[in-house]
Formats: sequence, C-alpha cells, structure tokens
Amino acid sequence: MTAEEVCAQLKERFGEAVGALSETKGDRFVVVKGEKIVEVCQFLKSTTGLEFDYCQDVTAVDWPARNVIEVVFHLYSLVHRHGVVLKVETDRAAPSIASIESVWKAATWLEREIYDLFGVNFVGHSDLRRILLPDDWVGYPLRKDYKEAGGYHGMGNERPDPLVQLSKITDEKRKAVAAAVASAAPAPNPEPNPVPAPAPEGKV
Amino acid sequence: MTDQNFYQAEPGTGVLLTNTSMLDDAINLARKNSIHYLLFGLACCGIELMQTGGPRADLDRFAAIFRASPRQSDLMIVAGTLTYKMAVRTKLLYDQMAEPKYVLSMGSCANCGGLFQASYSVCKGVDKIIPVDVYVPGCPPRPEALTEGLLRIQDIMMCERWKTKMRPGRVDPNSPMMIPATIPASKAK
Amino acid sequence: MPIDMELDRHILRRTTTTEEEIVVNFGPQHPSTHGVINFVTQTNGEIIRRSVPEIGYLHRGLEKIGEMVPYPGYMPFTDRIDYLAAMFANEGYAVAIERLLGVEPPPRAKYIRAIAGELCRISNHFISVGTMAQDIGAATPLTHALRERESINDLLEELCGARLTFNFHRIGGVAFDLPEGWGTKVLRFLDHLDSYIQEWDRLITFNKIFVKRLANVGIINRALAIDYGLAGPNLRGSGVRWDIRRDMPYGAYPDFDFNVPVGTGRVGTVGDCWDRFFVRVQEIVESSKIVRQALAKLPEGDIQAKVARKLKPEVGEAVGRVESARGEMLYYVVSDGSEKAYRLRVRTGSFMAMGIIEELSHGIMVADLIAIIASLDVVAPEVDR
Amino acid sequence: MKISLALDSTSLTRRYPRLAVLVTLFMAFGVPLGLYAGALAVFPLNRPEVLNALAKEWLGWDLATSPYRNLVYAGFLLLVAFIAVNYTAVFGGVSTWVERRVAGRMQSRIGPNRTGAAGFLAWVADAVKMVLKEDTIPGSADNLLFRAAPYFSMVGLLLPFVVLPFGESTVVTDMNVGVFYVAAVTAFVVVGILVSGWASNSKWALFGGIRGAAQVLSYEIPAGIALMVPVLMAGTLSMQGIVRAQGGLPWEWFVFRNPAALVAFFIAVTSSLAEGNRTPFDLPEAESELVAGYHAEYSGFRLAIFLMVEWANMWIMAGLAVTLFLGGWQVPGVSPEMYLHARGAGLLPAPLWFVLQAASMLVFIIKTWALVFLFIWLRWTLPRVRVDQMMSLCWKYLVPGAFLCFIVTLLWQLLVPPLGCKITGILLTICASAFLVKFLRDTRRNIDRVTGDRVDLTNW
Repeated sequence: MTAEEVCAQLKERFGEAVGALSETKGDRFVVVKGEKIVEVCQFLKSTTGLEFDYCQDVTAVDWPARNVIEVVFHLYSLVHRHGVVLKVETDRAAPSIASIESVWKAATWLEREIYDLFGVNFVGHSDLRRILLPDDWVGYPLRKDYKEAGGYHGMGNERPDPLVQLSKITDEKRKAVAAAVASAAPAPNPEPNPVPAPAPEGKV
Repeated sequence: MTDQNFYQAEPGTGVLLTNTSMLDDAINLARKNSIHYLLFGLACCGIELMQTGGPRADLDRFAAIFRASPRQSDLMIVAGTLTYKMAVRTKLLYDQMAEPKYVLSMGSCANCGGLFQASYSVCKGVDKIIPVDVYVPGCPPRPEALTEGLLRIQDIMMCERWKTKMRPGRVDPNSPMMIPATIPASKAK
Repeated sequence: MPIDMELDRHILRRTTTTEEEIVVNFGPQHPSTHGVINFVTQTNGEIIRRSVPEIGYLHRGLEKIGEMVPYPGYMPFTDRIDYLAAMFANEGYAVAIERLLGVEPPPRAKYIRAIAGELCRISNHFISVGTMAQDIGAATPLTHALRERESINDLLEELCGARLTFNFHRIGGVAFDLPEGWGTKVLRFLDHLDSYIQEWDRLITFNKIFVKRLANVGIINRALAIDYGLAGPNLRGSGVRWDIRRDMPYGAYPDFDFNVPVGTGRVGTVGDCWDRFFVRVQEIVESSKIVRQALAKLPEGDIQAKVARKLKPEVGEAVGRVESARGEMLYYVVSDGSEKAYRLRVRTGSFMAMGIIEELSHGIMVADLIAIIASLDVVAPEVDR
Repeated sequence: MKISLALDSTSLTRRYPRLAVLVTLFMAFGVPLGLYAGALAVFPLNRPEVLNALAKEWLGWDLATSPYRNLVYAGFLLLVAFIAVNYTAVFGGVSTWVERRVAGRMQSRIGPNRTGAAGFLAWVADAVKMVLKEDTIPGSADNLLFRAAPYFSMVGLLLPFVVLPFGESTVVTDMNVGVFYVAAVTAFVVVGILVSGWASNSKWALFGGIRGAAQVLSYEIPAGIALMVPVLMAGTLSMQGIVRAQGGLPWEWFVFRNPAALVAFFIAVTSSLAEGNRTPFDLPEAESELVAGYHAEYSGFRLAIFLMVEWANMWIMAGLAVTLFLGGWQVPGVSPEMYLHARGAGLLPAPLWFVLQAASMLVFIIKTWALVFLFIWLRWTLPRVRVDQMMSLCWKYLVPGAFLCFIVTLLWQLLVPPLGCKITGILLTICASAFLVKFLRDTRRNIDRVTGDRVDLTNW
C-alpha cells in the first residue's frame, strides 16, 4: 500500500483531523491533529490491511519561525511492508501531545527522549523524565533557541584554544619587535637586538 | 600529580630529571611492572583499549592487567568522551582509587573534548576534573600509541620518590594533598 | 557535585523497596555494561525484581552537531555514533543525504560500500559475541575474536586509513577505491574465517555451560520484539525474518544471494539469549558470503557520483535506512535549503533494545541480566548519541 | 641526593642489564628449590625424640629433661612454619605467573615478558607494589572486621599445610585424623570471604560474600563424602596412611582401583574447584557480574593476601586430590622397605635416603602441578555457571553421586578380592590412556582444521 492509499484511508476515517499528504521533496508526510493522534495510531495498528505493527521512530523538529514543534512518527508494517510518516504540530510555548505508549511500547523511550531534548510533554506517559541528560539539566538542547548554561556543576564549558593563545603571543611579540625596531631605527644600535626577529611566515 | 622534583629539563627532549634513591629505584621498578589499570572504556577509545589488551599489542607484556574495581587499580585510563553526566562519576571513581594513582587521558575527547568541543553535554577534557599524568593524542589512538602512553607512565613512576606518593596518614579535608571529594557547592552552578 | 544517592529511589519511584530488597547500581563503570550505562537494579538476593536502565552517560549531542556542520562535514561524526560498526553509520548518513539530493552513487561505489560494510559487520559481530562470552565468564573467546578482528582492522585500514573510525563514505560514493591486491587479501582472510567459525562453535557456541546459561533466558517473543521496535539481530533472534538488506534493498544488496538467519529455538525457546548469539555467529558466515560475491562481481567505473561542492538540498525531508550491525539505522534529515541540515535524527538499534530490558528484568537472576544485556548487543554511543 | 637521567640510567635493570636475568634465575630456581631443600632438611627432624637425640649427640645437651625443651620445640616448629608460609606465598606468586603465561598462550597473546626473564618477576613486582599501596578502608566499613577478614582466609589457607605430605617423610605432622582436619580447617577461607563481604559495606562485596558462603558450604558436603572414599579404601584417616596404601604405578592409585573411586575423584575435583572459587565456579568474584566480588573494596596488602589465598588454594586443592586419589608421593618401584633400608641406623639418615625423599617430593610436585595446570586450563576455557545451576549441580548431582560412590566403595571393599581390584585398576588405566590419546588426536585434528592466514603478529 502506498502512502497515498494510507492517507486516503485515514481521511475517510478521521476526516478533518488528518491533513493532506505533503508535496515537498523527499519523503511525504501527513499532518494529524494532536488530539486525534492516539486514535489514528490505534486505527493504523489494528485495521486489517494497514497493520502498522512497527513503530520505527518518534522524533521532533523545532520550528521557531512557525512557533510549533513537530512530533514526527515513522510507522511501518512488517506484515504488508509499507510505511507512513505522521506529523503532529504542537505549540512551542507549552508543547504537549498525547502519548502513544499504549499503542506501541517502543514509543516509551522515544517519547522520553523527545521530552528530554525538546521539552514536549506527553500526556499519559508512564515514566516521563529526562533520559539522556542529568535530571537537574536546564533547558532543552535540541530546540533552536537553546543557550548553553555555561558548564555543569562547576565544570566549565570552555577550554582555551592553544592556537589562539599562540597567536596572541605572537601578536604581542610582533608588536614588541615592531616597537623595538621603531625605537632603534633613528639611532642604529651596534649591539645585536635581544628580541628575536618575527617568524618569516608571519602568521600562525 | 607529579612530584616537585620532577620536571622536564628541555621541552620536547623527553629527558626527566629526578633524585631517587636506590631504594626508590627498587620500589619504582616493582611499581612500574605492576600497573593495574581500571577497566574504564567510555567510548570509541574503549575499543582500542580492548584491542590493546588483546592479542597483538598485549598490554600484559608490561605486566599491566585490568581490574574492575577502582580500589585495586593504579592507573585510570580515561578512554573516550567524558560527558558532564559521566564526569561526576569519574571524579568519584578517581577518589576511590588508592594512592599512588595515575591518570592517562586517552584520545582527543578526553584530552580536550576533541571532536565534541561544540557539544553542549561534553566536558572539555578530563583534566578539568581530575589531574592527568599522560595525554595520548589520537581519535582514537592506535594501540601502539596507548602502549607508548603506558611506557610514559612507567617513566614518570621511575622518577618519583616513594615518600611523596603516600597519602597523609590521617584524612584531613583541608590538606592541600587531598583532592576534595566533591566540588564545593559554592562553585557549583 | 555530590552523587545523588536519592537517584536510585527516584528511578525506582514507581515501586517500593521492602526490607529484604536492595538497590544496586550496575554501572556506569561496570565490566559488563558495554560502555557507560547504568542499570539501577532492585534485587531480592539474587533475584531481580526490576532493573531500570539509566542512560545518557555518553550523550554527546550528535544530533545538535548535525545542525551545526555542513552536510559533508558531518561524516566523521557519524563514525562516532556507532564506533563498532562505523561503516554503516557512514552509509546510513550518505544514503539519507543522497535521497535528499536525488543522487545515485555509481555501481562500483555501491559494491565497495557493501564489501566494506560486510567486513565491518564481521568485525562488529566478533566483538559482540566475544564480549557476550566474556560476560558469561569465558575470557578466551573474546581474545580470539579480537585476534580475528585485528585482521579485519588491517584490511580496513589499508582501505581507508583508519582502524575504527573510518570516515570512508562520501555523499554519492566512497572516498577511496580498493587498493591493489586488496581483494586477494580479503579472500585469504575469508578462507581462514570460514574454517575458524567452526573452531569458534566448538569453543563456545555449543559449550554445555554456555548453552545452559543462555537457553530459555531473556525470551523475547515475536510480538514483544516488534512492539518494542527491536531491530537487526535482536529482532531476527525472535524469529522475525526482517532484514533491510533483503526487504528494503539499498545499494548493491539486490545483486547478492544470502540467507537471513533467524532464531529457531534450537536449544531452548525462540527468542532466547542463545538464539540472538547464534544469529550473530551465522551472520558472520553470511557476511563472508556477501563479500565473496561482491568481490567476484565488482564492476569497473567511478566511485563517486557528481555532487556539488556546496550541498544545498531543496526544502524537504528524507529518511535513510540501512541494516547496521545492530539493526536498522535510520537517519531522518530535514533540510531547509541551506548548507546545514535543519534537523538530523538518528534512530539506532541499541536505543530500542535498551527499552526492553526493564520489561525482561522481572524475576530473573543477576547473572541473567548480564546475559540479556550482552545478548542485546547494546553499545553506549548508539544508545546515547 | 643524586641527580640522574631517568630515561637512560636510573633504573636498576638498565644500569645492570644482567642483574635482571640473574635475579630472575635466582627467584625462579633458587627460591623454590631452597624452600624444598629446607622442607626436606627440616621436616623429618621435627619430632621431639629426633631433636632430643640430636641435641645429645651434637651438643651433649640433655634436651629431654631440660626446662627449655618446649621453647626449643616451639622454635623448631616456627622454623617449619616459616618454610611452609613462605612456600605458600611463593607458590601463590609463581602460579599467578604461570597462569598469566598459560592464559596468554591460550588467548594468542604473549603474557608478561618484560619483567625479568619471561616476565617471571611480575609476581614479585605485584607483591611489592600491593604491599606498598595505600590500604584504603571505606568510611562506612566495619573497621575491625574489614581489617581482620584477610587473616581468616590466610589461616584457612595455611592450616592444611600441617598435614599435607610433600614426600615420604616431608610432612609437618602426620595426624591420625588428617583428612578430617583438612576438611575442617579449609572452611576458614569462607569465613574470610563472608566477613570481608559483610564488613565492606558494599553491595557487590555482600553479593560476593553471600555467594561464597553458600557455595563453599554446599560443596563441603560432596567434597567431604568424596574424600571418605579413599578413607574407606585405606582404612585410615591419616594422610600418610592413605598414600602408603596406594602405590607408585597408575593402577595402584585409588582413582583407578574401582569405578566408584574414579567418580569420587571427579566429584572431589569439581567440589574443590568450587571451594577454591575457580572457574566455572568463580561466582563470588565473578568479574562481569560483581565487579570484584568480596574483595571489591580491598586494596593494598589486604588484597594481596586475598589474591595469594586464591592462588595458593590451588595447591591445597590439587595436593589433596593427588594425595588421596593419585598416589601422592609414591615413586614407582620404590617400596616402603627401601626408604627404611636407605635410612640406615644412624641418627641422621644416609644420603641415599635424602635422594629417595627428594624423588618422592618431585613426584608429588609434578602431579600437583599437572592438576594445577588443569585448573588453569579450565579457567581459561569454560564459562561461568549461574548460582542456581551451581546449587543444583551440588545438591542434585554431586551429593547423591558422592553418597553412591561411598556405598559402592563400601560394598566393593567387602566383596571384591584384591585380584579384582588389580584387574579393574589395569583396565581403568588402559581406558584412561585410550581416552587421553583420543583427546590429544582430536585436539590436533581440530587445530589443523583451521586453515588460512592467521593474523600476523610479527610486525608488532
């Protein structure tokens, strides 16, 4: 079954809650209303002829420009060998959709990961807490406007770049040499210049 | 971690000056030939660490074997990317090791964050939390490089006086020799 | 940074601990957790009541980095997603971007990808089955596996200059052609490998104690495996004949003739730990077959399709699926028309496999938990990314 | 204070390159040989009447009536103990080296080869390092018990040496309850394991301690009953008596005298593997499960003691099996009268007697090392069993099996005439030899089956 046919079946069943198949390049997807997602998934899983038994992936994409976070579902049927991509849009300020954990167990951890990295709240999830980052982490890193908090528990997040240090030294040296040369220029000194000449390549 | 009498005479020449006694020499000889390293594979380098302990580059040739318990290890080979979440545990493991202890930072990630310097969750170098004796560059370092790192640890051992490698008899949290078990709350974010 | 002693209770907050029960942390530094993973385990003596995996100790923000670097520049990072089978991580990314761009690599490149990939699969499975034997308590098989792996490391190093993190694939092709005389070396190694696998089986696979330890332990039945989205050998160990190479063919795989081994419950029940172990051992043999076929049929020609220097795919999204050594690896790339990916998502087999451990952990013994973890062949960076 | 260049001249071995070889050779041959010679010289003298006679003869001192006699006897015993303790430590160390080399060979590795010739000094280095390493005691551990635990284990290790016969006369004392005594005192080791597991206040250590206690206590039973089989056959509990009841040739050993004894031998060896925490029964310190098991929290010299106990226990296990089943020190073709005859009538034995004694020690040592090698071989080949499997093996199979062997032996002793024993012995010996030949041929064939290029190790 192709994506069009799956989409048509969904449209027939859920009507307005399911959008049209996207026309973008690459993989095409269907946008589903957030409140209907559990029913849609249940329908996809249990309807004969569809039988999407394999939840391949649940992830999210942050769109600050549109002020939404898209939750993306990649579903597949090992029985019929067809797949579909569903998307649910949710408000960026308080992202929240229903959990599909009851449909596919695989979604448990995938949803936790989205909660951790995007801050999407999955209503009805049995164990919603941070999964990859420490519990006391601030912010949701995969959001586009995420700012690093500047380290963690006293460990800084910066490391001086040795090359930068090196170039700084050379700059200072170069200035010192230049100053020495400038001061020495009016009255040539017979003594050898204690400051070594700058490196011929000139830049580091 | 090196003692005060240890320094490099000429940068890059690899000549270490030391003032050990004959007894120190004998002790150091035993110490360097019995390096038990902590089984601590964090990431990609852990696999090369495994290969180094494996058939070809056999670390057991230098009588270096792995131990699973930090209390029984002399050398912590930090093999791989250190994330903030893991750094907390790494510090704890280091504190659990018995003196004298050494740290070998294996691979770019452990040295400075390496490829993942831009990442929000990676600690930029293991030396931010524990003192490091030898840095082995590479991503990941080949087994030869790690073996060379082990030999450098042996060199460091050979230049040390036993007296300076002991932890003070009584645990004094204010002693400068003591590494604080936790970073004070005031410094925490 | 005090270690949060309340963490245990926090993780196990859905259950109460009785007087007889203790909470033990398997990890993050533990010999048999395969990298840095913590299993917060509630046990009553040797019997585990519940074991909750606590991951993220190797979370390196690879998906965020994917949004920071241009498309071709992300290739070295993919190596680090799965360092044991880096070829597939490379390939999956390349396939995803190729689908996004609509380019097709030349046939020779596809064949070289298959050869390199299958060699990498052999090397990965050796680590996997070797560490499994190690976790069950037999130390020698692992070193033998490492020895065989060294041969593959040498071959792959000759091919692409690295032992572990290959950075071999390019978008629309591969980085290097096969070196002179390389094929003969590979064939010589495969001859050895095929005879060696029999020794491996004698040494460990059919060892009485080993079979006793693994048979009927950690049974994942067909429905459970699919429900939890397991992938690769873990899924096939449960009797599901599902292999992306065969069922959603990509690259040069349609040209090859190979079996997809599945768990049959030969010594116990379908989907037990031993089945997953044996599927991997059989896959080594199958991979060896594929490499032979690929070397025999290797076409001449370019190894790199024509791809612009600055990649700017059109707005859209694409999914790249490959059969990695740890199962289906899925790259989901969203492009906004710029040089960098707008969103890059990696779905890995290990992450899914970790999710099932809690389900399996009820009422098993401590030693069984180790066997289950080992049999699922999780690798920390794939879990955490 | 001297200043020297570390990389080229500080280390002793680099300054005196031959020193390492000399020290290695001395350690490898001198120390064990010295200990054996010491045992040979001192152990036979360790009897009051011999000491009395010697004192009278050489010093003209009537020790028997002297008020200091107990002091002298005690001093002599200390000397004996000194030799035994050192022997234990040296054996423990050397066997770690042997194990590492053998493991290296089995695993296609090399094993230690930098520390002295063939890496022999690795165990000395380990010992020195561990003794000097910081002895950490966890803050929440039970201080006293934590410190005491290794000594319990060590006592359990050392006490069996009192009755373990190294040779015809080289035994500290030949107790008339020898077997019983050994079975009793080896249990001290598990006290150490249990105490260390509890006192460490670590969950892993606790797991290890409990597992160790359960395992050792369970396997004491089949081991104890299996040890009764040779006791029945010899009619004595004395170790020397049991050895004397056997002969030097394989069909004169108890193991081949009757089929039940053969089974009992395997039960005894399996149980001693379990009691010594060796693979496949290394559950108390299962590294992949329990990190390091009961000694997870130990460092420094307390750990060294635990490790020494672990390895030196192999000697006890193997020595016991050799003594009870494999003919002990019996030299083929040397009868008890020959020892008596060679001793002569003098106060000190004649040189020929010492030669015979040395030969009997050699036989014992070779047999024991062969068993130790078997233990090492098993360790690097087999996986580990699970706790419940370990328990079911013990209670469902070994305990009934051991009882059965006991009863069969009992009946055998009553019903089968000596000639029958001899015939059975020869038949079983032939069977065992045939099995060995087949095993070796199979091994050779299996090795040859692996063809093609192995990984080239030469370029590294």
